[in-house]
Amino acid sequence: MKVHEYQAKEIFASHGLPVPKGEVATTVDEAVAIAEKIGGPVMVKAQVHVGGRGKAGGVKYAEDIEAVRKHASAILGMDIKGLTVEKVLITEAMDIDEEYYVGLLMDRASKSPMFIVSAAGGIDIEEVARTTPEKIHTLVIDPRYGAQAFQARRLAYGVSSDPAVVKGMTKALLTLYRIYVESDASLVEINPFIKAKDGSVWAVDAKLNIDDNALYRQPKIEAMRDLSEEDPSEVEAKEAGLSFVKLEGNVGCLVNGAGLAMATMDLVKYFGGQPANFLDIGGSSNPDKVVTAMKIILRDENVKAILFNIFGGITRCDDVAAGLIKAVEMLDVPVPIVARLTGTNEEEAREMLKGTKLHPAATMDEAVQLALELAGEGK
Amino acid sequence: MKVHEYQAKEIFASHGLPVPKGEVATTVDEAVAIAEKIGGPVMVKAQVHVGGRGKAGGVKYAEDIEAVRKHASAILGMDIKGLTVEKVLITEAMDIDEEYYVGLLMDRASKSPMFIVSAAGGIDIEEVARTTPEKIHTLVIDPRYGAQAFQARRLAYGVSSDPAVVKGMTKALLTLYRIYVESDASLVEINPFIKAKDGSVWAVDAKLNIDDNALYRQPKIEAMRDLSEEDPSEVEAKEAGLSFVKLEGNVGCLVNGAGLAMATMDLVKYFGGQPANFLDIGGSSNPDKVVTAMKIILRDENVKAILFNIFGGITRCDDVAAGLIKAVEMLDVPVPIVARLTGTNEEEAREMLKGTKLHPAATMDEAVQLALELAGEGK
Amino acid sequence: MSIFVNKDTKLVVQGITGRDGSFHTKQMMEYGTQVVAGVTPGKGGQKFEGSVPIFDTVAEAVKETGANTSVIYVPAAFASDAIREAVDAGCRLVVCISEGVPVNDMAVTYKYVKERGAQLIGPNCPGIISPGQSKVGILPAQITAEGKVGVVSRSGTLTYEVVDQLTRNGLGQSTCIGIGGDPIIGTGFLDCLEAFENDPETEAVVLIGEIGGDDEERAAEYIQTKMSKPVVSFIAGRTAPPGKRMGHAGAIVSGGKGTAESKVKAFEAAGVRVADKPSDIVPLLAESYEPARKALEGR
Amino acid sequence: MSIFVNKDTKLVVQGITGRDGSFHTKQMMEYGTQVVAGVTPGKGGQKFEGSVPIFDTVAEAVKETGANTSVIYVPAAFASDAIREAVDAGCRLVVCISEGVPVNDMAVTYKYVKERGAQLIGPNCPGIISPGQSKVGILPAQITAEGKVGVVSRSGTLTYEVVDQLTRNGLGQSTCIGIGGDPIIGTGFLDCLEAFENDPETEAVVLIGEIGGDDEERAAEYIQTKMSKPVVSFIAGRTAPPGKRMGHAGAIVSGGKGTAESKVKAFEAAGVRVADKPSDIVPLLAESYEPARKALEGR
Repeated sequence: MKVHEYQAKEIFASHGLPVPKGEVATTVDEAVAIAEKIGGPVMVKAQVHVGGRGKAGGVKYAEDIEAVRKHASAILGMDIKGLTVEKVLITEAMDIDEEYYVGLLMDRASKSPMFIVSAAGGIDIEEVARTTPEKIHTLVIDPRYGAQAFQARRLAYGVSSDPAVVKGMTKALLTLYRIYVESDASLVEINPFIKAKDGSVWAVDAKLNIDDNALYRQPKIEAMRDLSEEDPSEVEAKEAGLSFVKLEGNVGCLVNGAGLAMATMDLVKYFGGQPANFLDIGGSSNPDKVVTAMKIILRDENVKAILFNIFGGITRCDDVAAGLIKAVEMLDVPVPIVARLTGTNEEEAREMLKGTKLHPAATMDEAVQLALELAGEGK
Repeated sequence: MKVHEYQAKEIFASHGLPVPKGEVATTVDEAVAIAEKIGGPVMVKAQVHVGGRGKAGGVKYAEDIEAVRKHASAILGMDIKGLTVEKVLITEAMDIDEEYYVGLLMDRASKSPMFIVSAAGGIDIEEVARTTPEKIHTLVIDPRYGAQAFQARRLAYGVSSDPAVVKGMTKALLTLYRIYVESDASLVEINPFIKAKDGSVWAVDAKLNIDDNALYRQPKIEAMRDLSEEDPSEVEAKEAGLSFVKLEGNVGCLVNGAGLAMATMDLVKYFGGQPANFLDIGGSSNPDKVVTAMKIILRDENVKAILFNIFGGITRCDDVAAGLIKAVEMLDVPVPIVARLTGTNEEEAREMLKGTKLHPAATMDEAVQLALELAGEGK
Repeated sequence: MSIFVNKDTKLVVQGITGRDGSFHTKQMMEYGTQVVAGVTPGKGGQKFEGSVPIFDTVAEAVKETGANTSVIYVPAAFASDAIREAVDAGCRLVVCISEGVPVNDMAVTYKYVKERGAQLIGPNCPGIISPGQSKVGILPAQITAEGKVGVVSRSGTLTYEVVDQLTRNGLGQSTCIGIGGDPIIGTGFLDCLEAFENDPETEAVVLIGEIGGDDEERAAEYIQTKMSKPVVSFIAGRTAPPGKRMGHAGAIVSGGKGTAESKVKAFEAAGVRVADKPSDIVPLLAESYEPARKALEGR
Repeated sequence: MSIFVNKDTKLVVQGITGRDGSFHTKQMMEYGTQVVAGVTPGKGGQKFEGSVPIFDTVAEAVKETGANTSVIYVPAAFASDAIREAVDAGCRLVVCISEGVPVNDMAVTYKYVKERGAQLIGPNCPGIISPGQSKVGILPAQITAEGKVGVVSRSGTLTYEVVDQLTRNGLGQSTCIGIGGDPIIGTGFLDCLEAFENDPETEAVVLIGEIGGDDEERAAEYIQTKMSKPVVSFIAGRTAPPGKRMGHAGAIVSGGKGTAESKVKAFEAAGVRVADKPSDIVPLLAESYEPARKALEGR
């Protein structure tokens, strides 16, 4: 789960990190009022859960109130990569002297949290890593001991010899680690972490991603969830215990298991079709899940055929069949359904599906080819 | 540092441990008011920093308000092992069915925190350990990982198979560990942890000792310090960076280093005298410390001679000599002083002390024997 | 032979009385796995299916029954504690089926397990089966067969799909292992490849990867430099859009890293054949593994 | 020979610019200790006494100078971090002089040091000196002399007292080590006794204990079962009242444990002579150690 910059900054500030003055606005008038309160030049920053908002025109410098009004009007309601901007952060514009990157994420290779620091701040860090990897300093943290002051200090000395920067960055790194652990984060980052012309240091941007698996014990952070920033079908799917990702094709896929679901999508593509979605009904066998999954898939008008691909292990084929029958009964399914159910309790499932209008298939290849044919697209 | 039972219980309760209702009172009227608020029978418990208050009559059961008045009157102002009772805790009397001991302390042998659990609760655990060690269950905790739920559960199952006791004790142990770590404790204990007749579990007593070395980062706990419970001279010494313990003899000892200070005391005893105190002026060389140390020692009217035993390492003999000269100038020292200064800068010190009325000595044996002679007690 | 589990595996089931735990314990017992104990705090003293003793703690279970392996079916919030409990009690192998374990917990748990010299498979995995010997987890045994192909996979059901095809083509398996789809897992491709290489019974290996991370890339390097046995691979997620988590917490292409293309390229550069679709795996295996060729021809 | 420090000791001083750090660094340099670097964050690039380079981090100091040992003079609140920094940077021996380190921090730091195979002496200790070779810490060198008696002690100044008596009686020392008076210390009696036993240069050992804990009891057992060299001991605190911390955080008799009586009894049961007063140590040593007897006779 992602939280907005303004929310991350609230968390950062509550842990003592230096964050420029600022507040979030949902209307132009609010934006102006906040800018007046702050006084002086401000930044108007779109609060959306996508990268590249700057390039998309979602971050603007406003010299005066007139400019605040102009930029807030332009940004509020703006579409950035498919998301509508509902909120802007109005925040003190800093007199930037130097820009750094400081971040912390879970590093899969070392199976440990890892600090990332760079003197090349303010720009896309992945781009820096790709083009000038020597500008990236990393340090793996042993999670049993947590981040040590000497480690943070060593990283800071690696990018600066300015005492204020070293001191501020050391503190920032240790604080980021605390935030990371306390909020069950998967990523926490300040980009840029700046030195202002007056020598003071500031967290000018803030990013905080939380491990979805840990949200159950992070009620305060879960309350920050902004559902307007997420695809409603994905949200509905998640609530039902499904994993769903919308794609552009016309073959709806309903699969148990993420790997098999991806392999099914890949196979649709392989045979010349396009999958309409990724959908994993997960590891348990609740018939209601199948109903919900069908509803979500059918909401997409592009879908011309539905492909069930179930390999029963912890999921039982008879449960899926029951859900499928229930779904077909409840919903008016306007497209053909290909059902391939194999594995645990497959005989029972086969028996249950007899006499329905479902198209059975024995193998994945057969099922996908049949679905494409029925969708009017088979090779 | 020790905190009172009522303070420990406040901390325990804030972490979600079940603590019987109760409040602290400094007067009989307050005690009565609290008992009326609680309703029903209560316990009247002296709040003093010594063990064995129960045997001394400092803990009483009060069936009704009349009894509360009677017991509070008796206990407030009572002297228990040299400490005057200034406060009583008035707390709900529980209908006890079973009593357990649960505690956590720093175990020197394993260099790790260690849980201690016993079904023999409500009595002195050291006595249980001595007489029936098989009734004590211990478990060393790896401080890098902290206490694990399975460890707490295993300990709980070791003393009970009652689901409510196991669940409550498991939670209590994990909570005690959290309190231990967060408050830099050296000991945290519930004795007894009880099962009431209605099946519920409660922390009926509470003990929390804090590592003095960590008090600098525990301002909330340091604010709980009750100086009326401590020897004023020891408090004054500590504030000046000295370690002082009052004893019963007549030879005041002023030594640098705890080991040497103990050896000096032991030597006084060896030669037939009695040390008036333990006093370690510590590892640095501040002349003011010597002055404060002298003042503290001279406050004791039993002192008939003062013995300086300084072996200079990090402490410089010239600094001690300067302090000594200053102290003798400032204070009207009514007793003879034997000074044995050796080690770092001893020549400078010897030079400085020439012409003063101090009695020099070359060795510990000589110094102690001279001091005893001057105190009129030498063999 | 086989890897990690075999006839000597004596299993304790943590969460034996839960819905999934009880269902799959019955399946494991039917298969012939030595299920020697179960653990559910508060149910100590009872028996599962009238025969398997249930204990309150794993320590007690291990002490009383000599269990050497644990399988975990407890809810995700309790899974890290369950893993540590099993390792602390002396289980040398712990298989964690539970899905949804917080990744920061797993980082610490991983250290805990390693430090004590134990081995963890999972979490969020289907488990492991050495056909004819022992099944630990939830893999459907009926699709497996005794044989000499090792199967290792980050997926669950996709593994079944591939194993099913091997079996239908007459290629039995030495061991099939699903290592799990989380960002931090106890046993990775490298551990399994090394074990398969050292297992005299295993003659060829099928590796099933997916997008996310760079474990496949490192596996490719390992195969090229250290392995003598033929390996065929398949990578799921070629059509997955970047930035989207595809079910598994670990299956995500982010920052241009972890793409299927990168993995396919790494395998091909290492001389490992990559199947375009699951049904191509057996034919590809036939190119470098004689029994597979004969099996295909014999059909 | 000697134990732990010798002519090859290359020292980095953490907190070299502080009051105590600078004073004792000068003393160590005068004694001939190879002080190769100092560390004070923010003072990197400067020189101490015009010759010793100062660095911002220990890592840099070790990298630039090849330091293999660190001594720490930083305030207690920063001592645990300093110890870990030194170990992480590759110092094999770390001597922590700082007093007042929170004990729960040390419990974790102890694990950190051990896990990395390094050795810590202290905290809250006077350090270590191998006369004629190297001095690390704050022990006053002028009272020591080259020789063959090993001295190990939980105290500071009491150690000086004893070493002074040895030297005045013509008994030089192989190594004198103050292990510190805190409840958790990096190097205990056992480590030192084992090292002295294995050091061909050491012929006899003086052990100075005090009340609190049971390290002396365990040392007694070790001496009885494992040591061939004569050992004489002294225990401070016979007159200490129970329940009172005697200066050192670790010097406390509590719950009837850690008494001087118990320690004296343990040593006597193990056949180790215990001196009643410091000035008895040399005479007692003369009973089992020929050079001590000759030295006393020669006076």
